[in-house]
Amino acid sequence: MRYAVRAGDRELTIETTPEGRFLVGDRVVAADLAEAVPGRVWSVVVDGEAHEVAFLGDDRVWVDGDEVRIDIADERTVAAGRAGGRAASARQELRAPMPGLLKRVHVAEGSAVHEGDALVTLEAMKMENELRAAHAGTVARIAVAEGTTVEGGALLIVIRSE
Amino acid sequence: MRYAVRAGDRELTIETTPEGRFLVGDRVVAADLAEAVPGRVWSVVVDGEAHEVAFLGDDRVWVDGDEVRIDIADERTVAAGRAGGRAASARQELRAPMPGLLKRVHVAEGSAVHEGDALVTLEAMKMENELRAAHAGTVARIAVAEGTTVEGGALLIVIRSE
Amino acid sequence: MRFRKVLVANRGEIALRVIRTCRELGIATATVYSDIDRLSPHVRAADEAYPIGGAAPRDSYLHIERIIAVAKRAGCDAIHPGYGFLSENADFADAVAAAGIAFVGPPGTVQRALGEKTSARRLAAAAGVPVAEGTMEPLRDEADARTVLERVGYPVLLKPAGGGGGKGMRIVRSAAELPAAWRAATGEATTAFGAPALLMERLIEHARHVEVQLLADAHGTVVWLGERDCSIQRRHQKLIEETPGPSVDDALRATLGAAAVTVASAAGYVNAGTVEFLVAPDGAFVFLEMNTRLQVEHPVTELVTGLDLVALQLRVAAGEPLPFGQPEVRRSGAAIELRITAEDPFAGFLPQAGRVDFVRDPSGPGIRLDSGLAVPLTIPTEYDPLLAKLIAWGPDRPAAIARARRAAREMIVAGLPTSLPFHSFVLAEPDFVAGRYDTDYVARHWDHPRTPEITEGAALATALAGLARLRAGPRPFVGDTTPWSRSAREDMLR
Amino acid sequence: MRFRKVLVANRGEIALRVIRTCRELGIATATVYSDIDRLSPHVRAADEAYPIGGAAPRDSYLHIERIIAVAKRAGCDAIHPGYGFLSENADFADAVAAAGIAFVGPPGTVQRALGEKTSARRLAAAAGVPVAEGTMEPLRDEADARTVLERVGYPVLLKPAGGGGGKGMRIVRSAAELPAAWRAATGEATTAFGAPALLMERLIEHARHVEVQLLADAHGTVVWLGERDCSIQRRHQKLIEETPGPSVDDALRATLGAAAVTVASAAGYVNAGTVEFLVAPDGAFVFLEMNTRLQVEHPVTELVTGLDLVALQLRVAAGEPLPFGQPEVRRSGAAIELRITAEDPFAGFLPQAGRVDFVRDPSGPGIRLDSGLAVPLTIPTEYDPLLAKLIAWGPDRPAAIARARRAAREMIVAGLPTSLPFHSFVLAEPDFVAGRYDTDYVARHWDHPRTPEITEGAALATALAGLARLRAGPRPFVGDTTPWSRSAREDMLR
Repeated sequence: MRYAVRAGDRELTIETTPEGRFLVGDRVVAADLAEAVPGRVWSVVVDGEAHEVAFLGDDRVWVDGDEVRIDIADERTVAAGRAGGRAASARQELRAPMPGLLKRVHVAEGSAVHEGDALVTLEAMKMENELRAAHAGTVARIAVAEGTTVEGGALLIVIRSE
Repeated sequence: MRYAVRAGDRELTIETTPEGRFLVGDRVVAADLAEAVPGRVWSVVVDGEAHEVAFLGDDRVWVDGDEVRIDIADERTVAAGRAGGRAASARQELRAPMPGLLKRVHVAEGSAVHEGDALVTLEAMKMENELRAAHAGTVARIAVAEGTTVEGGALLIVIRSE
Repeated sequence: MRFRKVLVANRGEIALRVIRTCRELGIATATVYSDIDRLSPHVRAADEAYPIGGAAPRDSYLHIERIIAVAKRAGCDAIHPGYGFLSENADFADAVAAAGIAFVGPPGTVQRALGEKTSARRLAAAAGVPVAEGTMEPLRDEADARTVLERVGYPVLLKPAGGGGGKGMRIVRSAAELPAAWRAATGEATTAFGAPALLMERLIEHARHVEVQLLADAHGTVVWLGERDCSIQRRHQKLIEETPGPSVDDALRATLGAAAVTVASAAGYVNAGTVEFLVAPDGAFVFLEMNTRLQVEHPVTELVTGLDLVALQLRVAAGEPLPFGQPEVRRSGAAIELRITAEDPFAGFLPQAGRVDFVRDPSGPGIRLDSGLAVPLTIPTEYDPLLAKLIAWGPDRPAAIARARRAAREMIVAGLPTSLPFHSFVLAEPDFVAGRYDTDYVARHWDHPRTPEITEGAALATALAGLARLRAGPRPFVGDTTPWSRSAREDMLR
Repeated sequence: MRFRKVLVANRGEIALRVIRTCRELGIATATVYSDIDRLSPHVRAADEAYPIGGAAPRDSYLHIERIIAVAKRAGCDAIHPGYGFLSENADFADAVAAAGIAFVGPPGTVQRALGEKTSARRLAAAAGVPVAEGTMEPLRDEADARTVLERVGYPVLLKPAGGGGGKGMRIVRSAAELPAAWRAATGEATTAFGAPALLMERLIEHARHVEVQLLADAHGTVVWLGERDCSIQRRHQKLIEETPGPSVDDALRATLGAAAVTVASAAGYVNAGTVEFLVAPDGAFVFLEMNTRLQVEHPVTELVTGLDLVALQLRVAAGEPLPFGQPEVRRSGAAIELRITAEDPFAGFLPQAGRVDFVRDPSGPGIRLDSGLAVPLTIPTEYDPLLAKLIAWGPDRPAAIARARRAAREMIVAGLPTSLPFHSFVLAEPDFVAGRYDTDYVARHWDHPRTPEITEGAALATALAGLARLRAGPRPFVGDTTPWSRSAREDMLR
């Protein structure tokens, strides 16, 4: 099976062989992988270089003291990505990261937003938190009204990128 | 169900009621039990008194910083204990606590031993360790010869107490 | 007099901190917990623990009557409030005293004089300590604010008058910004302190936040224990604190120390307290506020002085004199504290809730960890996002920073985002390492992408571990099914 | 000169200790591991790790050629041996030097002169430092031993001449005991040091084991950093160490310090080293041996002096002068170290093997933990049973003891018996607390049943938790199946 892996700011194409070896790009890598904490921490030694990798969350990884994102796609997903992958990412959903009170909505449906624009103010943990747009786009939908108390994970705003 | 529990140097008779309450001796105890680390650590609050209990091993328990043994028997076992329980404890098995070399056997089959008498010397972890009798009795069997390398858990000597 | 049992009216790392000192002194401890805190570490650590109500602070940790009722029921002779919650609530201090229980902190009268921030400004100014230009009484309304603004000039800081700690502050750089800032600051002041009152101060740009730790006993002795630079802040709240302050020379240190003692003496202060100053780039300083409680960052002072501030608080609260005077205070080396918070530094330090399901504590030479973490532990949204404090000591500042950085990179907290990546960044960032920073540091330096540069080898290791994890499939973590538990269960549960 | 990469030729907590300092100094680290140590923490902590052979020490951590080959392959410019293993092997020091690599320790010639214990006795005696009555050459045979015995008188100590650290020692109190003691000591000397040679010393009864920490550079500077009392021992091996020694006054401290410097100077000593003495109840002392390496208990000295001994070792090994002289050495407060070992204190400190499946680290004010533990971790029988060192600092001895006790009672290690219950006992035992102890302490005081007295409440809580555990039945520990891992697996692994 072939995988496209993004780890931090690097992209790797890795093919696993039935003998348990790895083809990274066109280089065969003899890696010694040991699971130190089941499902959580791996020790990886490649040519004497020792690394420790801990999984922190959905796509967050700790490696040798640095925290990076990881994204793994297999060859089918990679192939499909040209068509479907893009379309999916064109729709951006802003969800409440925690329960709180939606104090203010700074945008209207149909308005254009730039990356980093404040979308709403959520009061939670005794603080007002401004939630911002991750990408530019157009506000397609405002799902919750100002003054509403929302649960963590509740959909707040939908933005369409193209 | 009724249980006889030995915790450290204390013995308690505890009856659990279908409503989840505890009858300790003839006193009803309203205990708040919370499992802090699944299968491992419990927080127990009784009338405001807060205790932390961690299970360390087969019968070893950590409670508020002290290490004690725990032994739980249900009413059937308790009842059977008058007959069978005694008989079982009359046979004492000395097993190797770790792999090592049985350097010397200090007793012979049929010899009488007192509590604390050295039975064998096991060389392990670069040290000579004397294993001693936990109770007085008679050596019924020597299972391993001097100079033998033994696995951890291997039966070394059987002592009969009555 | 010595306390027999202390009620620790707090939660999290500070409750554990206080319980630890009590245990070392042979003093029994009781604590309180809200409905969602039954499994919190402080409940397990204390000798006694009592439920006091719902998750919302006003129903539990801010509920004065219930807390005092617990203290009476448990037979406590003192209450330690920690920081936050009721620690600076004068009514609470009064109620504790009225119940015949010792309050570990200054009396209500002192708290009242210093807790209302314009009153504190008046007190400092009257004692001859410089204060920033601005209002010496709470603002009446937005129109009043506009009048003051015209006199003071831009930029100004709009601050809650009812309480400190950096909550609810807003910078106003033009007349147009005033309405929104007024609205936001009023709202947050009400939420945080139950009082909408605001004051206005001329903003000192590129200032450093430098504070002086004090101890005062009931017999008139006031000593200062050195300063802390707490300029590394987000939302006017501290993330990293260190002592000595890298920009503070001996002369400034002595001046600030004397000014702090002047304020405390003028207020009739008793117990541990902190006088906060802003220091301008030219070394000029103004009084900011006095915190009438133990600070989050007190451990850096403990590491360089060798003192236990909680033990000294208890001693003072019991009416004893301080066991030393100013000449006996010794400071040695440098210390730095990292506040490990449940916040996402990659998303504007947005507070995070979630379940911590794996932790690796850092340790080793020069490292102290004051942690409120346990595994597993659900981090709620209701309370402060502080999870743990990593504190490093070294013979000098570079050594303390090197140790803090080494330890921060050892620490692993899984289950929700934390401030750790921010700390690793700062401790290697040249301006911070050179001691060149002020309260704008985070805004100026932290614009950090989620993809820090890692080596090719680290990326490969990450990718391979990711694939291995995917292949391994789900399986239980470190097992709880010892042979004993299995056979015992089979025997007994049929 | 400064090292770029150091090979840490050890395992466990000491390998982590050395790696931590290297990291703080910006020095890269490589390490080695035996077949059973692939998952040991030091392999994960180092920048590079290389397998060097089988589980048995002679196939891996004692294999000189393989270790030097790794150092060369990895491009290391220095080797730190830690303690134990090859740290006092003169041939190793010579081989490292011959390979053009810096050895972090004294040269082979010095190690040889001090490593053979009768040679060390001759050296000390010639320098005018008192030694115990006994043999100044290795004993030829049991008959020779009998002759010496008649001259010296009972009781005597039979000790390996080939190495120290308390291994393989036997007390002989009568002629009848000699044959068995001779046989046991010869055997253990062969096992531990590869040499059966023994020496005999008059036993000093009720003595304290007091040692002096030294640092010597290659430029002739020798400084002493204070003493440690290490009298709490089982099998002549240390369990608890503290500084200052409770029975050591300023005069004795200065005398021992000067004697230690005399021995080191006479030997041409370089790097960190420890001179061990026995101190009789009347204050008379004799030289015991000199340990030509870092000691397990070096952290107590670090805590009271503020120095990093590993950093100073590296500096000295790089040929640099010590950055301070004797007058600059400052000591402050008291420190105590608990060796948390995989031994069952309820069964004669029998070493334990097994799998550690749950740990709670102690921390907080005054606590340093140097741990080699991880969860899960299999503790093998092949190596030293030391798991972790809990070290406490306080402004004075009672404060250090109170903190150590508080922290020891916080710590939880599950999966195999450890020495923790012993430590909790000692730290509350009146003779120890009063500082009244000597090397017979464990034999005299520790006869502890497996059923310490606990309160009725604690017993009830234990019983209820036991029943709850029984009822809950088996279930997975803190889960690793995050929504991501589950869905990703479903997506990808079909």
